[in-house]
Amino acid sequence: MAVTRFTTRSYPQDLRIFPSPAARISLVLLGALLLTFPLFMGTYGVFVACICGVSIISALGLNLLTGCTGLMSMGHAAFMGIGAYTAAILAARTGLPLIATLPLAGLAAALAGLIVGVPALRLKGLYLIVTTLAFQFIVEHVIYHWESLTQSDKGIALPSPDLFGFPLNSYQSYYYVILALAVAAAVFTKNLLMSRTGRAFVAIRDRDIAAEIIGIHMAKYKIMSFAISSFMAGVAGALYAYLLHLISPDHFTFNQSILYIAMIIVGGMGTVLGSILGAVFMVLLPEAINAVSGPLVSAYPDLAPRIGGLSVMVYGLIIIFFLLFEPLGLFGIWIRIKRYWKTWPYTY
Amino acid sequence: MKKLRTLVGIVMICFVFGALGAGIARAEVGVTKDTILLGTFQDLSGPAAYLGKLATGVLQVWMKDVNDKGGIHGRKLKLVVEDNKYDPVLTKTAFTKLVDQHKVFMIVSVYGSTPCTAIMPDIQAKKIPVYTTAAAVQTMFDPPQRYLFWYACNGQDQGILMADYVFKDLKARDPKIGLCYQDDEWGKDALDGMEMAAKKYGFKVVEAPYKRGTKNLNAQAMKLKAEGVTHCLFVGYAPVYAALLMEANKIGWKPVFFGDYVSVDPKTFMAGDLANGHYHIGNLGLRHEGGPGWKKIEKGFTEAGLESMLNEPLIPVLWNPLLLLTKAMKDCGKNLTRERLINAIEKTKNFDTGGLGKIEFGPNMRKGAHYCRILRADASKKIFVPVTGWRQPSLVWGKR
Amino acid sequence: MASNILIQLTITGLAWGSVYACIALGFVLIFKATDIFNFAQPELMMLGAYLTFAFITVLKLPFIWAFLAALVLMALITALLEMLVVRPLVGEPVLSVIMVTLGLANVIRGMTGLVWGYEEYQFPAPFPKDPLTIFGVAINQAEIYTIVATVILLVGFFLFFKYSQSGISMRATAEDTSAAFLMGINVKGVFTASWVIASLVATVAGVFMASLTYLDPIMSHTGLKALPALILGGLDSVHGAILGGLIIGVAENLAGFYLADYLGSGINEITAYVLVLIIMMIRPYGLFGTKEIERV
Amino acid sequence: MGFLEIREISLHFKGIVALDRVSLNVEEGELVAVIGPNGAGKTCLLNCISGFYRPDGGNILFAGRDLAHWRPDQIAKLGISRTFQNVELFARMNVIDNMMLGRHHHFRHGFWHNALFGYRATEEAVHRRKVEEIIDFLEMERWRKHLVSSLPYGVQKRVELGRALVQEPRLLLLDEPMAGMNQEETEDIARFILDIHEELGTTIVMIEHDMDVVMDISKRICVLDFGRKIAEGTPGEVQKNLDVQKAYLGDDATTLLKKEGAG
Repeated sequence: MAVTRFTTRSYPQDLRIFPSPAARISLVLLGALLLTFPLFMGTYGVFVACICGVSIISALGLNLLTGCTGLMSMGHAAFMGIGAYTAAILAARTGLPLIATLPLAGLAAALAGLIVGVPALRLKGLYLIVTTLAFQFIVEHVIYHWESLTQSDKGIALPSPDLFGFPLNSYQSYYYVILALAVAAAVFTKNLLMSRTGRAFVAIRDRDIAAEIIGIHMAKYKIMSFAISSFMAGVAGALYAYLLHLISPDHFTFNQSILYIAMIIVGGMGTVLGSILGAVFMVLLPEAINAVSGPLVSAYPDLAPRIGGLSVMVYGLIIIFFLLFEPLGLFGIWIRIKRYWKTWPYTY
Repeated sequence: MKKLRTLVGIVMICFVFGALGAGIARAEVGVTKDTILLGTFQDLSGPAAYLGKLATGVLQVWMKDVNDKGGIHGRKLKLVVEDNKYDPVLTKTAFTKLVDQHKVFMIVSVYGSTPCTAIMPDIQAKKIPVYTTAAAVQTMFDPPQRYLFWYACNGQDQGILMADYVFKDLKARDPKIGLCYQDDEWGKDALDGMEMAAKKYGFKVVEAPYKRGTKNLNAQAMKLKAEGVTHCLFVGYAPVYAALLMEANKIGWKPVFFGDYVSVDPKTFMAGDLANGHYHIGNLGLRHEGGPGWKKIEKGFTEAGLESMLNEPLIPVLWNPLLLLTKAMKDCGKNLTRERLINAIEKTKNFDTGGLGKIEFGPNMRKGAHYCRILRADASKKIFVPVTGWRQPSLVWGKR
Repeated sequence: MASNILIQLTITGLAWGSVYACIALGFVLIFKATDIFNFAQPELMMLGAYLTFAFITVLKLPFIWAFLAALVLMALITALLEMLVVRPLVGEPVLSVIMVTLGLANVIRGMTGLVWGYEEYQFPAPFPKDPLTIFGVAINQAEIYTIVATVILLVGFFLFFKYSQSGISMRATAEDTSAAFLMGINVKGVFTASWVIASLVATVAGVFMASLTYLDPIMSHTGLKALPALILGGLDSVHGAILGGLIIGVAENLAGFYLADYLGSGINEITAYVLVLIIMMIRPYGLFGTKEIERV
Repeated sequence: MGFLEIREISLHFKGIVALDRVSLNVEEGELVAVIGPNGAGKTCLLNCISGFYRPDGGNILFAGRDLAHWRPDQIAKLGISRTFQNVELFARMNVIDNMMLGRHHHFRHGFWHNALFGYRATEEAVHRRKVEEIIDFLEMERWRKHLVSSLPYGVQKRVELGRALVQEPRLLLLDEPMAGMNQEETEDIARFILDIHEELGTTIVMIEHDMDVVMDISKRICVLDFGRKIAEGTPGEVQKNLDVQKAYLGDDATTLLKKEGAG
């Protein structure tokens, strides 16, 4: 959090999402880059970008719950799964279009969020963590065994989505849908965090008792946080389902939940930019690890069955590294770089 | 205004590069004058990493063999391996990367029902030959898909074969037949086969499914024992089979066990003597039989310094299809395209693997394995000995 | 026959429950002394089992020496981990400390994978394979040893906390860290000691779990079920952790037998989680946990 | 009927009596101090008023309403705000955000409005203006955008007072507002409390240990000891009360005082 000593802005200016002209210009540039991205990246690049986008939406949701409201969830992938399966079943069985399945998937997940949120009101810390963990495993079980609905591990194949009759049958076209929704989710979250709702979330995270005594309805905001977070997870799950064309119970496992937690830690707890950076980082990390492990394996074939340990270890080390040395995550690093350039060349 | 111009400039440069990239067209993707680029995704670091290691080893040995003999009509084989960690999303990523970034000619030697299922829609959409998958799912070859070739031992077949053997060969009187299976498509296929056989022979299947990753099989064993099961088929991984054997011994339940083809594996002998004398269903030639096919594998692996892998009886599942692929690619001549290759694979009949097991595909037949043998475990030598010849199930497999 | 089945299922359930209880005990020890929730506990269990295995197969030590050597090595490793990784985080928000232990869990799992690969190994357990038959119920000897060892451990811990000097200082630290510090108790020592003891208990659990089945990296995933056991009993209660473990061990084995036909075959794997969800609805602080009085 | 009526409330924790049939009446516009030794149950009393603890017996009426069935946040909305003994600020926010939280229940638009119609800068600005007024009032301009965790303790207490003030309370509960402050800071806070009381006309119930301040600014004092009310009255009356002297100085000291008086 930057500390500005001298401010010449008026209140409304201060209350804008992107206050400085520099921020707005770089935003325009970034926007242009994102819009033209599919033109110069290959299909694979666009596909990875799509996964980044989906992860960003989901990570934003988790960050709202865990980073901002302080309610840790180990069942985020389960919410995504509920959204994905809602969308898949609706799309495959009833042929509803994307524009209808996305919000419905979000609502289904939000409903599940409410169901978890209500008992979670009385639970604190670890009790809550284990409850969400239980939720994760139970959802996995139900998805797996409700075969008549979910087709178990055969998975559900989704039709190619279309938007108002415009078919989205390539990653390139679908990319724009994800981009739009990811941007919307980011702006929505930023907006939320700057409003009284967001402040209430943070207040509950920092000191729940004081928050309640100064007039924040804790139950309402905790449940709201659960619902919004799972809504975003649900939408992300639905987008995921369309992107992958086929989903199975293995897409939404406990490991995925941990991955999302890692995203927000690495990115930065409680910040929008942090969710984005973290999601992108964690999606691209396997690529980086493969770049190292690939040559290693070809040089030492005996290492092949063990090299996987490397990536698991790197994940762990990254989490530990950030928590020990950079608790603000990539967001913190970004802020420091920004501050460095702001005062450049008068850095001291 | 200046910034806008810069922006437009950047965008235009991007366009130019994009257009250039698209413009470099080839006759067939992945095939150049002197190379054929193959791709594969392997579990190098997930729960099935031992298979990943095996498959990469087999591919190495095979490519070296082909390339040393001058390649396919002068084209050397090259391979790109992507790690999928047995994870469906990473499999999809790996597939997209192989197809869209590396631009491989085809995908070879992949396995696992979860990963392979995840890319089924893409295989059809992108028309990439995937040869062969060893995923234990019926949907891989039923209904047949042009670009997807399958070679393994079918769960349905095994269920039927087990019942056939119990009733026809062992001539068991009023047997109680049980099935302990991993509760996914793999196991459910076996259940289907058994239920088909149950109709034919007039028995009732006692089911005891377990979840993948379960370590405690006490409840399953107790259930099978309580129902008085005398003949039990196990479908799952070998260590779990060994655990079941130990659990059965613990509760004093002594049925005749049948293991499926995956448990034709030295790990079965983790249960020690308890594994002795039980039956297995296998579709592959065995190393100790000393057939010419295995001799060749031994030579190749020893040269590559991979002797340690040779005690994996599953090697032919990966090796046999590659032998057929070599022939089919050669049959295509200089003009190697995906479509011509598929036709060539379909045309190869009576392919000789050197006693490693049958493999044959047809125009509407994407299931490469048709014959199995019943084997018997010998714990003292840690080998499996065939007790029957190659046989087909008495009922025809069908769609669920 | 029906009652025999029930007894048989219960005994196996108790054996597995003992394993969960040992892991949960480690969780509680660390939590009580340091307020840190160690998510790497199942991984410590796995590491202990693998180390014992390595001492037996590589150094050809007899089981008991291998086991002792593994205990010593585990003590050293966890003491180091505690000092280098966990201690800098004492006093940080609960969430980040938990996350660090999650990261630690990943590192240990990855290292195990790098060193031993992802294959299953038969664990050279010293227990006779053939079952004992008592009143018509066949019981695995490894299960008996597991249950007996857990009971001994529990009694030992009870006495340790009740009467020994270090046990009392650990209890005092758990009660009020800063007061204990001012009383001249070596708080840092107590922190390290709690981690070391937890890792020793985990090693015992790991060796028994490996003896009951085999050795593979999925062990840690099974060990995760100690979490619901712990929460079921109540986070801050040692006997609660033990009872929670036993309840879950028995319940899941019974569910696997009686309920699998109705609720799906994986039901025994999630029984623990269903139970914990139900208990949390009724008693949000577990069966034996204490309700905190909050102050402002 | 009084403005705040506490009728015979009792509170127990695991067998310990925290409050034993305590009654207290506060009229609108009054400034009442609650004093007593450590552990006398003063903070428990405030906690009961703000709804954080539920009394086991008795009831509390505020402006004619029984508070028994109100949640803490609803009680805050009724117009009771408070500060805490150990500063309960949101450490990772700056001063302005902390105070904006105090405005929480004054907002008309909630989540749906923000989500559907975008960010309501106009409404934020209205409340921001109120916050800035209080900041001026408490002379905290130079710390406006500082993280509260980076501020000295005395300033933090002032921020907390500010957060309670922006709630526009009808009743302000202060839990040891001067604890841990130096002379200068104590005087500042005492001045602010008097200003709040006189300029804004807010009713104040205050717990304080600093006897000089208590005697100076409060009109009426209530003394608690071991959960019981042992005295109530003007500063002069309370000072002379024997029970109070005993509670503060112990039995021996009282006899000592008496002897001195006699001698």
